[in-house]
Amino acid sequence: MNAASPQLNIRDLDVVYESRGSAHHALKGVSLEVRAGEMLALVGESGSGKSTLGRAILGLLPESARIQRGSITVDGTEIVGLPERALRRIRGARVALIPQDPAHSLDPVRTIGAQLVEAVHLHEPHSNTATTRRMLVGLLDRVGIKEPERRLRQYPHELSGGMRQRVLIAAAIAQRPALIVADEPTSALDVSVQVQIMALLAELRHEMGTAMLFITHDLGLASEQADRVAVLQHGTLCETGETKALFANPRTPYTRRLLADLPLFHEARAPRRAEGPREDAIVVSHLTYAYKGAGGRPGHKAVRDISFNVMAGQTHGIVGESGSGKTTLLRCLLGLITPDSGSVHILGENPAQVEGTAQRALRRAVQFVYQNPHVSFDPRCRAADILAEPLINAGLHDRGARTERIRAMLERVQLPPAVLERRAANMSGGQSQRLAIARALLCDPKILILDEVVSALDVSVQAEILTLLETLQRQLDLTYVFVSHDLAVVRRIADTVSIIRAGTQVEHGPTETVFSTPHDDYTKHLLAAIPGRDLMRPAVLA
Amino acid sequence: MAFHAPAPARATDAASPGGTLLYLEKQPHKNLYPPAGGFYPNGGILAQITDRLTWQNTDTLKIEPWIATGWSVNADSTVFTFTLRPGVTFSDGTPVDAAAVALNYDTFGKGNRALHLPPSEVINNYERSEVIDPLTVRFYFSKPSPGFLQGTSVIGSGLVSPASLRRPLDEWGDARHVIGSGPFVVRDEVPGKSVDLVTRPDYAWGPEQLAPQGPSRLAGVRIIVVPEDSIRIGAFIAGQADFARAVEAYDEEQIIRHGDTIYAASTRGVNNSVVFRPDNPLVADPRVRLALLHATDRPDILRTLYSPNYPLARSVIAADAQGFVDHAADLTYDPALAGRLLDEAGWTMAPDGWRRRNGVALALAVHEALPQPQSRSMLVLLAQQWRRVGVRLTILSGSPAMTVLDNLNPAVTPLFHAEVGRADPDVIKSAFYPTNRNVLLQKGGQSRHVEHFVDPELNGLLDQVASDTDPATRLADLARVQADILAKGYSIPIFEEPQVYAGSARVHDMRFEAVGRPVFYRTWLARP
Amino acid sequence: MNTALAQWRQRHDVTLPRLLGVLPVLVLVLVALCPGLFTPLDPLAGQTDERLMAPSATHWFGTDQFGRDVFSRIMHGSFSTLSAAMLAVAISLLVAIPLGLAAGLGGRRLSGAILAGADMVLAIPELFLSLSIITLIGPGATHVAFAVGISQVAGFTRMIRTEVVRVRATEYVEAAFGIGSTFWQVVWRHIVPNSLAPALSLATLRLGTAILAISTICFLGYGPSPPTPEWGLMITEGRNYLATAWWLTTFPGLAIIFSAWAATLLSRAIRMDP
Amino acid sequence: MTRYILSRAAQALLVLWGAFTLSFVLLQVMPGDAVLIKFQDPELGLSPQQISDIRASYGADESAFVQYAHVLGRTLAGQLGYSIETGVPVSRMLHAAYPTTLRLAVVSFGGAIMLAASFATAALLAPLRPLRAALRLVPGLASGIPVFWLEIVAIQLVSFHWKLVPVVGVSGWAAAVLPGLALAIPISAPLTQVFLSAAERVMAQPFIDVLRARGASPLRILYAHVLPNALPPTLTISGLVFGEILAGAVVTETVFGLDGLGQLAQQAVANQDVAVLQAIILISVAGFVVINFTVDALHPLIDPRIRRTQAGGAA
Ligand SMILES: Nc1ncnc2c1ncn2[C@@H]1O[C@H](COP(=O)(O)OP(=O)(O)OP(=O)(O)O)[C@@H](O)[C@H]1O
Ligand SMILES: Nc1ncnc2c1ncn2[C@@H]1O[C@H](COP(=O)(O)OP(=O)(O)OP(=O)(O)O)[C@@H](O)[C@H]1O
Ligand SMILES: [Mg+2]
Ligand SMILES: [Mg+2]
Repeated sequence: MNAASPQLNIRDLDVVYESRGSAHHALKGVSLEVRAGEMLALVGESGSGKSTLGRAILGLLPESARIQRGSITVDGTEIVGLPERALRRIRGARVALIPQDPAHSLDPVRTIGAQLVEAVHLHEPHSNTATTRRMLVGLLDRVGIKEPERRLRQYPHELSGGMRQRVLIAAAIAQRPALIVADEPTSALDVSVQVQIMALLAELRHEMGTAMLFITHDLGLASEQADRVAVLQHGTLCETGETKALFANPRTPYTRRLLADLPLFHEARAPRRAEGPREDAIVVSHLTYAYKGAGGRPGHKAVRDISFNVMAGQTHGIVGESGSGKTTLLRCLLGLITPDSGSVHILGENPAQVEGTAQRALRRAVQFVYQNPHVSFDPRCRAADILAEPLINAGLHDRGARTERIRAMLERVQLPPAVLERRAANMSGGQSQRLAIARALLCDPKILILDEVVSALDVSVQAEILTLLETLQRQLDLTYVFVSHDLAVVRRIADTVSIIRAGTQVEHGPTETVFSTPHDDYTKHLLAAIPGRDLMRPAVLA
Repeated sequence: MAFHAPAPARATDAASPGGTLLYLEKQPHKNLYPPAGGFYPNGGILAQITDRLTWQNTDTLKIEPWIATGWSVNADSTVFTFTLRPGVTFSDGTPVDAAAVALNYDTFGKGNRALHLPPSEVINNYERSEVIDPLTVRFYFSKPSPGFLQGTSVIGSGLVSPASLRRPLDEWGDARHVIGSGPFVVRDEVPGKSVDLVTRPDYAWGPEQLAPQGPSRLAGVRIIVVPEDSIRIGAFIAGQADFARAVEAYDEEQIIRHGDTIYAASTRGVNNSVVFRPDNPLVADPRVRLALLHATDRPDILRTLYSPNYPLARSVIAADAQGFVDHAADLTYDPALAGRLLDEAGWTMAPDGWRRRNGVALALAVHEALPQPQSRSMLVLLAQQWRRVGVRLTILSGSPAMTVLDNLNPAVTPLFHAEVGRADPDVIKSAFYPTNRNVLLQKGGQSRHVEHFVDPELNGLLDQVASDTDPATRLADLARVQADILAKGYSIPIFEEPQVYAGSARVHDMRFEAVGRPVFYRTWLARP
Repeated sequence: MNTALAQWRQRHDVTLPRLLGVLPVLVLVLVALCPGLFTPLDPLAGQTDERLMAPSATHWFGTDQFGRDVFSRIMHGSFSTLSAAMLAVAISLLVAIPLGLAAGLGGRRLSGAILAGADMVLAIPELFLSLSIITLIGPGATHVAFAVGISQVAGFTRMIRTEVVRVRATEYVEAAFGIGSTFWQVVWRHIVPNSLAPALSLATLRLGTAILAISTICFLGYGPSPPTPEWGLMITEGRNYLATAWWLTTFPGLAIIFSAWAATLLSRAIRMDP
Repeated sequence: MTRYILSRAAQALLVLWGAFTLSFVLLQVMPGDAVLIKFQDPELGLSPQQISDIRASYGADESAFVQYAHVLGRTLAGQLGYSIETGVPVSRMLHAAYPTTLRLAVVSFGGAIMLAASFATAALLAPLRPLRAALRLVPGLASGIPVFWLEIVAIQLVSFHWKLVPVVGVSGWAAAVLPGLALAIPISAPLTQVFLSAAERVMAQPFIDVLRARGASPLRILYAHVLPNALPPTLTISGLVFGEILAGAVVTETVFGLDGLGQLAQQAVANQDVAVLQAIILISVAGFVVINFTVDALHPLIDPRIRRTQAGGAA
């Protein structure tokens, strides 16, 4: 293996997707190379062609894609135009893939062992199963899985997300490939797990001298991990360079904008002093809720003894890892479920106890915005129908008056009137999130409850939505409850914050205080795991 | 004889004993109580497993000895004495003696309430039996019963062992319960599907016409029920069977072309006809019935659907039946006459091409009769013809159960597609008499739906036919019955119904009894 | 050029595959409604001197034992088959929609009772059920449609309930409650349309099943009476001539296959919904 | 777990009872009754008095409720009564008939599985997208083929024209081959459709891509991964397939003249032979219940994810 010669060499690659007569040029003249032991981070917005490039390297482009031009060599072998049979010998052996979503990347009905054995036998058909299993035990141990023998007999659903990703990594390195393509390997994982996985990848890379193409949309992560960074925009490579240099001194406006949109680049929200004494819009005290187990027995306690207040006109952030109980807490706030003990008071009322008209009035005053706006709209309805519904519910039956209000609201959330005729499915993520906000605002709410509303969005769109939310809050004097697993985002938008772990609130207070002087170990751990902390405005992090 | 004579056996394939003949039946047997033998599948089995007192010669229609070696009849046909052949046994070993024969006829003559066994339709006015000695038996009748002697030769009078006669009607559905003295014995049965007959090796009492009298040369007969015409005939032609019943006219040519033989045995009974139920007001007027008779282009029906084996009917009964009178002149196709008669009866042609009276359309319905050859096609064609004179005929279909019920209701079915085969003048009574088959649905039969229709004149004539002792008077009365039925337009006789069978080239010496049931007793199979 | 049309196409998502999927059914419906357009010959009156003629230029599909034109009988028969199938599906929908909605929206008791009933009926093979119903109400075209329709009710009910339950659990229904809609508003605006749309698409699929079931029952002899041209009945009547006149059975069979397939295509086309 | 089994068994019994009652009601309200129909046949020449005597002796004049109680009691005691049409005990008729249907079912089910498997393989692995799309339409077309028509044509060609297999005078498995294979074609269609759409859902999952990225061949992916994943949804239609086979048996046995349960059912319907029809409905419902129960029991063996939930659900 020659360290000087690139393990991956892409020259002038053009990929076109053809469907129904129209063609989409997904990659235009991309050239890059990755050397042994090097990690190249490929960053760019959603749809810029990152995954297309990754698939092209593995020779796994869908049938509708055509490589128009260019060449890809992996470890000296030309991939473009290679027959399927020969490609199969290269895949897994010389170039391996670490997929994005560990939850769905393992066959659910076969044991971990069977799948790993298969991965080995695909390339070493004559090797003996017992020897292979022994080898695999060592391998699992290497990727940090405890009790490897037992794990081999288990099924994927019996493993946590982080463990599954480790198994997938084990499968990828089993053949000691020359190149690993990792397509967003950690974006489905919690931050703390993400840190561990990235550390593991770095170790393995150094140990085995493997070249790695690391695809990510997270500039922070790229800045921490990669040797070099390549920025992709609409299928064109607009900038490549050493990580440090690139982040310190971005050359193209596109890269500069990407960096500027990073929430890390914003200062923490300064605690706004309320003018005059303001009331608490939300009071949560000693809230506990357990989902019912089988046969009505009390099951898992999803929320335990949580208390906080939110002052009217302020934003309360709730941070926690997946499954920590954030959504459960919100469902209690909305009165969709009744807490087992403790109480919730919203605008002076207990949402679990009001009924009939009062309940509907309270519901209208407390609006919920979902993480995935697409599924929160009736797929049959056009935007116009969606926006009309809350107005009709409020008794506004005059069509003209409705159109008037809807137009005004579109302006407010900065949507073009043309979207009125479209269905949500035909809108971009940012547009449909704006639509969801517009629908909520048409109810004249006092409080907006926002559950991971920006998590699925690209940084730049994320930045726009956050700005919009801030503007609206100021204009309409709204109170927000903002749930996110992204500390940087919470830091930007929230006045006060609750850190939740396994249903318990470990820390609670003004954002600035919690971020600068965390008391709890878990909070400290979370803060330490924020990818790209180096990029954070130094003034804020003490 | 009305069937194509089978090719004479060639010297080369000399009668080789053995082999099981595969016989494809159209319908499964229902009940083997001998009086139910009129139903072809029942009769097809009973003809092989039971013997009768007498045999009706198929050429001369004379009654010849069989189990009875001789008989005498008193002058007014009220006392019949039979002398039995010695040494005859049922297949369960019990002798066929006077006592057994007397028990048979007591049951057939009077029925058995306790066992649900109904009386036989061929035995009229039966009073009692008397055992004179073990081989002589005498029967007494309350009224003259001239038809009785012929009645002893029909399948419905097959002799069965006393053990069988003790069974309730239900159990006669299982062929294995029926013990006869015939040349074959039931070995096995799959209900509704197949019956296996094996030859009785000690059989030695066949009728004279079928001599020699020893056991059958076949090892057995396997009767397989294949209701579907296309499969029955297709399988037969494909060489999967030796013999098949109910060959339709359209298949005859195919079979002959294939080198097999068509047997068309006459049934010598009441012709295949469409009869009216005058209880239904639509057909209560004789003019309407006669109009429809003349609206029927019978030659066209025969030409379209049937073959030369189906002679055009010239009276109510077949031309080779006893007492036949040629009425061809009364059965003409004359649509103009039909139109006039209908006009006279008040059924005028409406602009839409259908006849109406007081706003009511002349719309009739009839059920397809499954046992009749091409019943449905025949009726469809009839409907086509009647349509030309403005009469609507609907062909009803439905489950057999519905059919039975509908056919008992003249309001639903003003027409009925009928045929009865039996080589005796009594047959006409069987068909028309209210307490027999009652094809016209007169009051006094089993239908509860008949309101008023009854024809005492016709019934009187039928009674006389059944009790005339002098053969000449009897035939004269029979002539009057035919004239009466046709004059009143009760029936539209279409054709003389044959039973058409197909036999492969292997089958030799095939015989039929007087009404066209196959007799396998003499048959043998050439080695393939 | 024709922007209005283009807009309409865009709005209703009319694409070539969809049009192609609808086409066979349109042809069928046209044939069923005006068979006279396709054949001048009388399906009922035959020329007995032209019987059992092989397919030719004058008789495209040949003639039957009465000299009736088989093509004309098939064209005229499409009405009986299609209308019966549509009637059957309509009947089952008519009964199943309220039941399915009740089972999906109602309380545990109601829903449990409806489902248990549906399960009982579902356990009986559909053909047995429809044959029993036919024996009960007697043969005839409408009766067959009724029998087939009723025996499909249980399946439809279950399916509609599943859809209702699915829609009920979606976030957009939760969201609709969140913006202050009442229960019945949500049911009417969101649950009914969204759960019935897939049900209707499946209903068109069941149209094919119904066509088959109906022709099977007619084949068994419980359908309309002759001389009505009905495809299943034509097969029954023609099968005896299969060896000598293959066209009597072949073409009605192909007609059944075509229409069942057309129903499948239609349901596919409908299912491509947003 | 035992609780789960008990509740399933109770549910099964409820379904059986419901189907029994439903069939009784259906058959009870039919016009006339089998006794009447049978003895009113003019060929028997019975007088109305005789008929009503016979009816009384069969208990056909009792009230519907008394009859229901009687029939239910008798059935619970394991007795299926007598066929009114033939007078033979129903159990004997069933005993004679079931082997034919069983053989037919085995051949057609086996044939359908083989057909579906080979067809699905072709439709999933065919080289060109238009070819795959075209193949994908075939099951829809096949499910539209009327069984009776297919069988009539098959008999004519295979048995009569090519003389490959006889259709009369054969028994046992030989008699089941042609009808079974003919029935297999429409039976395989829903199996193929469900399997194909399940397989396509599986193939759209990321783990398939991961397998391809490891160098697994399409055939291997199909058999080692797609098949076990797509099997559970396919299994859930087993009950439906069973029903289709029974319904197919009615038609097939009628067309081929086989003496199985289907033929028995069709005759029982025709003759309103209540006892026979009820017994057959009961058997088919029992079969349906047993099959669904078995499928449910098999599910966790195929899909390990269900093992946990079920264990959890029963704990
Ligand atoms: N199978 C396909 N057919 C047609 N177009 C496709 C296909 N796959 C991707 N595209 C298009 O190609 C472009 C690049 O897609 P790609 O998946 O490579 O983007 P990406 O950078 O990985 O985005 P993300 O961050 O959302 O994963 C997008 O505009 C996408 O819509
Ligand atoms: N309907 C439910 N029934 C039983 N348990 C549930 C239910 N919904 C959630 N849980 C459990 O309750 C816990 C908290 O879930 P919750 O959805 O509130 O987490 P979350 O913080 O919103 O997670 P995420 O970030 O993944 O959305 C989890 O362990 C989850 O498995
Ligand atoms: Mg991607
Ligand atoms: Mg959540």
